[in-house]
Amino acid sequence: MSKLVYLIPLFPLLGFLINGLGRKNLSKSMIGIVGSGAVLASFVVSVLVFLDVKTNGASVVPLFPFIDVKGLVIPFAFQVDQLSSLFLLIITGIGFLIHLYSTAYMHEEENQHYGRYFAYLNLFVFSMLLLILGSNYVIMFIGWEGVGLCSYLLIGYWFKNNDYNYAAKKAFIMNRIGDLGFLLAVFWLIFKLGTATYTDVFSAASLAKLSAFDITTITTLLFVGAMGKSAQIPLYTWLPDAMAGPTPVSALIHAATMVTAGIYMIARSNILYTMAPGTQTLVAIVGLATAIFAATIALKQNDIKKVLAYSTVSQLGYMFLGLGVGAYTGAVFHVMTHAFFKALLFLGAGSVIHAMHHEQDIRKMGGLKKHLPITHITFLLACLAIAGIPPFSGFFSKDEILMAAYAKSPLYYYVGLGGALMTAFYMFRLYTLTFLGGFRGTHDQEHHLHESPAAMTIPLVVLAILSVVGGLVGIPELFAKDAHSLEHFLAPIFAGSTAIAEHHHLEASQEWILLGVSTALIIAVILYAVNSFKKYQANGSENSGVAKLLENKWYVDELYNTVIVNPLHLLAGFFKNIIEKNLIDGAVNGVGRLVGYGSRQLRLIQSGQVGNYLIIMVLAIVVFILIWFNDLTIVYYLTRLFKMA
Amino acid sequence: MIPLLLISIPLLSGLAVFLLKDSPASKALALVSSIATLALALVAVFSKGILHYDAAWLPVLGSRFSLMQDGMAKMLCLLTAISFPVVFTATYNNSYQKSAAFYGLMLLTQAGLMGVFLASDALLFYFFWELALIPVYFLCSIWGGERRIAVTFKFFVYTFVGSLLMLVGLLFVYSKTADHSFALESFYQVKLMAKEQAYVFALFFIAFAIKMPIFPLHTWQPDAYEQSPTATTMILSGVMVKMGIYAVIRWLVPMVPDAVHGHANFVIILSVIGMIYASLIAIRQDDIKRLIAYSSIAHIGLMCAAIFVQNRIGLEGVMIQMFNHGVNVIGLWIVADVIEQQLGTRKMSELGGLAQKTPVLAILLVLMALANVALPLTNAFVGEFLMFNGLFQFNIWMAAIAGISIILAAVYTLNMIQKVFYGQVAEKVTNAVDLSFNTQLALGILVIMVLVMGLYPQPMINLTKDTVDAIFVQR
Amino acid sequence: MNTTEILFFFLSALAIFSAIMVLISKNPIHSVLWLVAVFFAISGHYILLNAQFLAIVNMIVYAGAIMVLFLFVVMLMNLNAETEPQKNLWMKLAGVISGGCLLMVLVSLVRQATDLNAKKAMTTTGDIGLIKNLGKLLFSEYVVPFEITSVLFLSAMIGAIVIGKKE
Amino acid sequence: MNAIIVSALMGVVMMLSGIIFQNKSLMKHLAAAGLILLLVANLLQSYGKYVIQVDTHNLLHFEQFGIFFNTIAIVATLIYVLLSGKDIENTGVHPAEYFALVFFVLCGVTILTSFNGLLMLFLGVEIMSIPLYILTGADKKNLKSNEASLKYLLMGSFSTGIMLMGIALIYGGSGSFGINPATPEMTMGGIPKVSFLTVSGLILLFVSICFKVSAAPFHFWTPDVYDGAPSVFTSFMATVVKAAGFFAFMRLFESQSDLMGATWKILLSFVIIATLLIGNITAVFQQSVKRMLAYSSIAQAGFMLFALYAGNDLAKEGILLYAAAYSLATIGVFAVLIKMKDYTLDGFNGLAKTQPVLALATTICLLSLSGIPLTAGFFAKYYMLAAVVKAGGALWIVIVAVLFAAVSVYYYFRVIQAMYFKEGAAETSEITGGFKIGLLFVAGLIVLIGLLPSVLLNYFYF
Amino acid sequence: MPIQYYIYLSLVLFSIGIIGVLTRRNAIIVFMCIELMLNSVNLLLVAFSKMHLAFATANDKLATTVGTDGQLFVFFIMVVAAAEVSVGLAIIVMLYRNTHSVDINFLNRLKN
Repeated sequence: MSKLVYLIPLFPLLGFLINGLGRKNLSKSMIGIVGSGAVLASFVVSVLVFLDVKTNGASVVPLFPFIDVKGLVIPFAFQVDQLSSLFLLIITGIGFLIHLYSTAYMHEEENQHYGRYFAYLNLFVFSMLLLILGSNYVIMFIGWEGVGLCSYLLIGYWFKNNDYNYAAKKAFIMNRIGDLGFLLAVFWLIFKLGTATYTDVFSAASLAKLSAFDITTITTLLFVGAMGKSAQIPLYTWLPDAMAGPTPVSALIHAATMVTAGIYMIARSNILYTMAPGTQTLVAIVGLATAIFAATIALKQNDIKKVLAYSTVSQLGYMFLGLGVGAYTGAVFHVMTHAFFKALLFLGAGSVIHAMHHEQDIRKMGGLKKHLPITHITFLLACLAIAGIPPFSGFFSKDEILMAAYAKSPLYYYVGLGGALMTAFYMFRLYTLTFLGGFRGTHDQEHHLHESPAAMTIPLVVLAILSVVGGLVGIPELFAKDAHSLEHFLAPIFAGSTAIAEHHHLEASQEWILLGVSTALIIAVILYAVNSFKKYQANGSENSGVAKLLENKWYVDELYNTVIVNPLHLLAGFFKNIIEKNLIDGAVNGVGRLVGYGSRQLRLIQSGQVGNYLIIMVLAIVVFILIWFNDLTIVYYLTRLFKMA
Repeated sequence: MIPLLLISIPLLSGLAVFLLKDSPASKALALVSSIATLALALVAVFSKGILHYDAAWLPVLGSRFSLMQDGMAKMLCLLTAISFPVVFTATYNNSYQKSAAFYGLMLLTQAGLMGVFLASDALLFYFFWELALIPVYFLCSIWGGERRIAVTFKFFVYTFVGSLLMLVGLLFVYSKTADHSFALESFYQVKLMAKEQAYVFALFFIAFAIKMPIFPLHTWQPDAYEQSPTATTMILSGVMVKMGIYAVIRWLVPMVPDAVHGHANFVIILSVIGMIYASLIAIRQDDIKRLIAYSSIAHIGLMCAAIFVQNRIGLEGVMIQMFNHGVNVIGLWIVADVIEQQLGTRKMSELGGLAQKTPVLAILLVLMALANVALPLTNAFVGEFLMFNGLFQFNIWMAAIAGISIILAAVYTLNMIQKVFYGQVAEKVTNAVDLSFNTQLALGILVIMVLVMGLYPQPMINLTKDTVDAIFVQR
Repeated sequence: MNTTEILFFFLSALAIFSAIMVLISKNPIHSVLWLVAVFFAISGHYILLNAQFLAIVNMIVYAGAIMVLFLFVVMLMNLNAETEPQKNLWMKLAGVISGGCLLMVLVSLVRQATDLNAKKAMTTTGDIGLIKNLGKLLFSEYVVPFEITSVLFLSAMIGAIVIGKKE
Repeated sequence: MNAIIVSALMGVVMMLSGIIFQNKSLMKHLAAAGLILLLVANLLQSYGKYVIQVDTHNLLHFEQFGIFFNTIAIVATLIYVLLSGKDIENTGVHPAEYFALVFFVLCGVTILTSFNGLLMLFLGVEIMSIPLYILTGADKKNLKSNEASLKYLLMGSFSTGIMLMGIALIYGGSGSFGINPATPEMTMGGIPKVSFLTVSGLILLFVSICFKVSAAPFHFWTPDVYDGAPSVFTSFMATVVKAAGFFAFMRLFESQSDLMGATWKILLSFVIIATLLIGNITAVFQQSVKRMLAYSSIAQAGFMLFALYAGNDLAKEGILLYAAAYSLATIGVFAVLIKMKDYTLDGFNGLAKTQPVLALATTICLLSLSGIPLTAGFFAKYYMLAAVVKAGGALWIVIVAVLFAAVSVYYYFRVIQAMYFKEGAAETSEITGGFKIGLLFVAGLIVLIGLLPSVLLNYFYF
Repeated sequence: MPIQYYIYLSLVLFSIGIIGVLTRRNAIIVFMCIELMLNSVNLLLVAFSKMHLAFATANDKLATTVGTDGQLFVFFIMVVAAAEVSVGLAIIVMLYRNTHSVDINFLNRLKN
């Protein structure tokens, strides 16, 4: 079955080609069927592959040699193992739901743009699958850049709006900055080991060749790549801006694909990270910082999608925290559960936006509970999941990370818990402002409020179910022995790390206390949030102080502009207008001008006077004779000069 | 025999085209001839081993009319052979005054280029080097833009200075050969002292650096690209700049290995500076043609650096990239030409929203642009990946700094796409119509090459393997 | 000091003095006449060196024919002292200085040529300058250049016709 | 010897024919026939056939090399007469005499290719120069022509004076008028010891020949005379005559250079650089094409001096090739220039439209002059550079030379630019079909030599 | 006579000729000065010829024709000078006819 793995990316690729080339000729329903069908087909194959892996274990499926030069062989091959098959399921599964959802959500678009949309979407899935399936870092990089491209295309999908274009560009460029780090890491690996294939790199013989410095640098550089792709500080600002794209795209980017690439990559390279405790600490700190930082911003955002975006950044921070403290399974677990509830949240938000006729400001919503019942229920479930209320999925995964963090250092835990509380707060602020209370929008909007069509609600329901029960694949040891089936499933991937890493185990009682306290705190925060925003009325008052700082996202974009973008722009202008024009080209033209000037001056020697000509001749004769017999010191030095040259 | 035909077909048909006064016929003949050359180039690519042709030429001077077509030459001949029909097709609707002369000169240029890539005799090489230049001089000066005369002249003198210095170098090496011969082998076998190598290196490298061009000898290029008729610009930047790179690999590296080794740092630093510098300038360009020109400088800088890292991976990358850069940049020029022909402006600030009017053009351009930024699965990725790899193995910091150009490339390329194609429809764009069939065909061929080469570059790697082997065996 | 030496110095002084007078005479006719004087002095030297043939030829051809030609031309043009405006003083100075430099350099060279110290020009004796000896050589070994000079005269003749003829 | 005799006789014939025939246009054909006769006579000599057996008493020395140069000079003159013969006829009222003078000049040229002593050198130079003074002043009504003629005469005579002083000093130092004054006779203990007199004489001789070939800083007459002389004669002066000067130069100095040591090279490199500098740089700003060509001929002289600098076999071959290439191209350009109504650069504007054939031929000639490959001029320059490189040790002067060659492109290409890229209606006098064919023949020859110099080079090795 | 005397004399005359050429404006006088230069050369040649004769006879009594070539050279110089003068004067006369001046400083139509 694993042999058929190439079908998984092939279907979306075909979908891309069909929709891309036939976007003018195919009908909308046809486009929808092709687009979604392709991903569904991939999903089916993924399931088969998953089952195959579960019984038969990992394998590598070679396709063709990609680059084969002396000293460097990079095959185009697919890595089929527990980790990739799990991600395959998440991507194709959630991807399919999002495709399905999109068929309805994007129905207002013109035919050709509709086709273009689905083509991009399929390409996105294709790239992500390539990223996951690649059996070496280069193929991973192909997908890595591919998702960057697709995000660019999708964020800028409505290309008439230049703000969206800027957002798209920003996403691509920020990703590229990270990509450079990734690339350098790959170069380093190739330099040291002559290969980039996982099985070779992670083999004991190879690892022995790497010095501690090599590993630290490689992992740090890889992490830079992950920062870009998974929106960690300092490369996170593109992600909230990426909301410019259609909402299902946001779901796809934030939930199933792209942003999880960084997690996947580090999980894939877990052995390297385990061997580089310095980098691990860095990862943990950056992750934690991002988690807190993004959460603070989310507190004061009013755009429904922005809140979710910062929430994603924050959640990604948790995942990195997990990776940083060695809880690889926990991080992957959180990727999975996060995929469920974040997709659900975005799709729910999309449903709301759809109903509100593209109104995204939550201050102008409220009381949508009765108009959008299905959306409301599923959204609430997602909120509970993300907030970490047991027994929803988020609880298990987040708990696993936090516990591991506590084991490493209680400080991690406390800060992480603070973030979790904020998460609970802003999610329920969002929920309350959107669904509870009275409607604050226009009458016109209120009149048109309606529940979304089935194509949109079915994915919501499916995702809601997954959000609720998804956590059950990773029930901690605390509750039941050997109930953490995910950990067992993934064990071969992380076997190397487990062997090296030092293990901190918490006492069961300690764990219980932590769980109890955190759950209680979260519930308290939720109640507080619901209470304080239930009666919310928009008052035009400006925020001030910290609130304003938060509302403006800590002015990070402005900071980047001042510190990096503008100086670069000025430097470029300096190069273009001063160095290039005056210095370099000026020198070249100067030679020409010098010749012209010399010509005008030299011409004057030709005075037309025979007497002058002859005087010069006679003097030249004198000089010649002097040179010859070099009687004079001057002549001697002149001669020396000539000889030297 | 094939190498000889590769030169003589364009040469003879070029002369024949001159004699035709009738414009459609000359155009058609040029196209047919170029396609015939392409077929021949393909035959060469698929034939095994190194192809030779040898005839007496100047026995007195120790120079023979000898041609040699190894993998690198096959590849570059293929590039030359592909680019001409593509250019002719893409510009088929452009009407030129005195079209017979135009197409005649174009074909002569092709003959010169083929000769440069095939010659295995130094004097012959120099001959073709100039033969490729002179038709271009006339092409640019007669059919170019407003400032064509001054700009083309600058270009000509610049490169001419270079080639004269090269001539001095050739003569010097020639005077040191054991058998007083201009043959490639004799040049390879010549033993020079360290100081002599340094002289020879300087003389040759200046010539090649001007041709490539390498910072800071590049200022002829943006002007020349801007002012030339686009068909010529395509050849100039698609194929002609490869002459410099080719020449370094073919002549300089094996001839004066010690000097190459000794100057590697210097050249690489220059190249890397040039990459960043050109990329930054490209960011600030408003003129599409100049933007592409500077982008090309940046790319060439990488290729030059990758030659001088002197490792296998880097060189393989250069090989692939020579071909792929040609394909990509020709594609970009075709788009620039379409825009200029249709809308009468090249200023990005006057454009916008073209994607709404000309979706096909937009898609093809985006693909070309992505290839320009070396996105994986486009052809440029493979080459750049290998070249950066090579550079990295030479010096980590160089690679890291050069890597910034990857980011900058994304910045200016996306800027261009955004300003030209996205946003609201600009005033000048309102009447734009989508691509004509011939342009679509030309661009389509290029795009297919971009993707195929991006996904499956191995045949190209295998093709040029023998050249790389030869260079590293001689070490 | 013997007669030869006295004659030598006398003729030399005459030649140099006359030459300077050629230079500084304002009236072209005077210049011509002074030049004739130089030629006579030089002819005197030839006689001193026992080069009788050349002495005669010099007097007949140079002083006689050529200088008369000059005199004719000068008189034909009716040139006198006033017709030649003064040259720029600086230019004159420059001319004198550069000419003087050349003289100095050459003289200093000759002074350094120690191999000349022992050498003397044979005066009054030695009969190679006699017309018999010269003629023998001219019409045997040097017949080719002798004939070839006819080309020179032909072209000079044509020149005089082409250039001098009034149209 | 054949060539000397026949050319002198042909001069007389032309002179007399002016009296006998009244038909002006006949002269050109007669002259052409005479030149062919001369050519045949010259070639016969190379096979050992003589018109008259003359014992030159070792004053002249004939060798294949010189005879070959004669051939080049005669062919160049033939082409010149065929292309510009009509213009010679139209210059003044004495066409027969002009042709006669041309033959006399050729007589001087042939002497210069075979002299074996300073006497014949002197006579050759004078026989070559005096007719030129006359030809320069041939356009009697034209004040410029008059002025040029007088300037040429005065400066030419002055340089003759210098040359004679040089010869006298050499004679004083070496006791002979032989071609090798600084002979190893003077050697003392293995070290060549040359008398001060000989050396200073050689310097003066060097200077005077530099004057004849217009090497800086003795070039001053060149622009003025070339500019003032009737264009047809400028063409002749700048090509055949100048090349002959170089040939004499080579003959005289090739064997001396070793004896004269390193200082000789310094002096020569000084002259070369000055010549290249003044010729190339000054030409850049000229508005008159004729004057530009005058300066460019100085620049070309700078390149030809390399042959002297190198002083090896390659240089000898090179000077022949250079003479041929340079003469052909210059004669071609001048032939077109004479036909132009306006000698300034602007006068050439748009010539490609009105007279495409002329423009094409001119372009090829100009490309050859600038030394672009595929033209004869390339190989000419190539040989010069190769000779110096082969001689070794002077790469810097070669580099300077090529940089100046790049400058030369500037002014040559200005003419091309004017013809092809600028708008205008260049006016020419009437162009006959024969003229065009002749011009194309010249262009074809240039390209042929440029492609296969072997056709010419093989003769060096017979 | 010591040969140096003759050399100095010739050089002085030669230089006077040169100075004359450089300083005078009248074309005829300039031309005359050139003749002066030629004559000084003639004198020098004759002196040298006698010097070589003296040297040769001192060593070998039979070599009595040594130095003849020097005097013959003088003869040829005179021949050439005569031809040159005829042409030169013709040119000067022609110029005088056209411009009514023989001032070489006015010869500046051709310059730069």
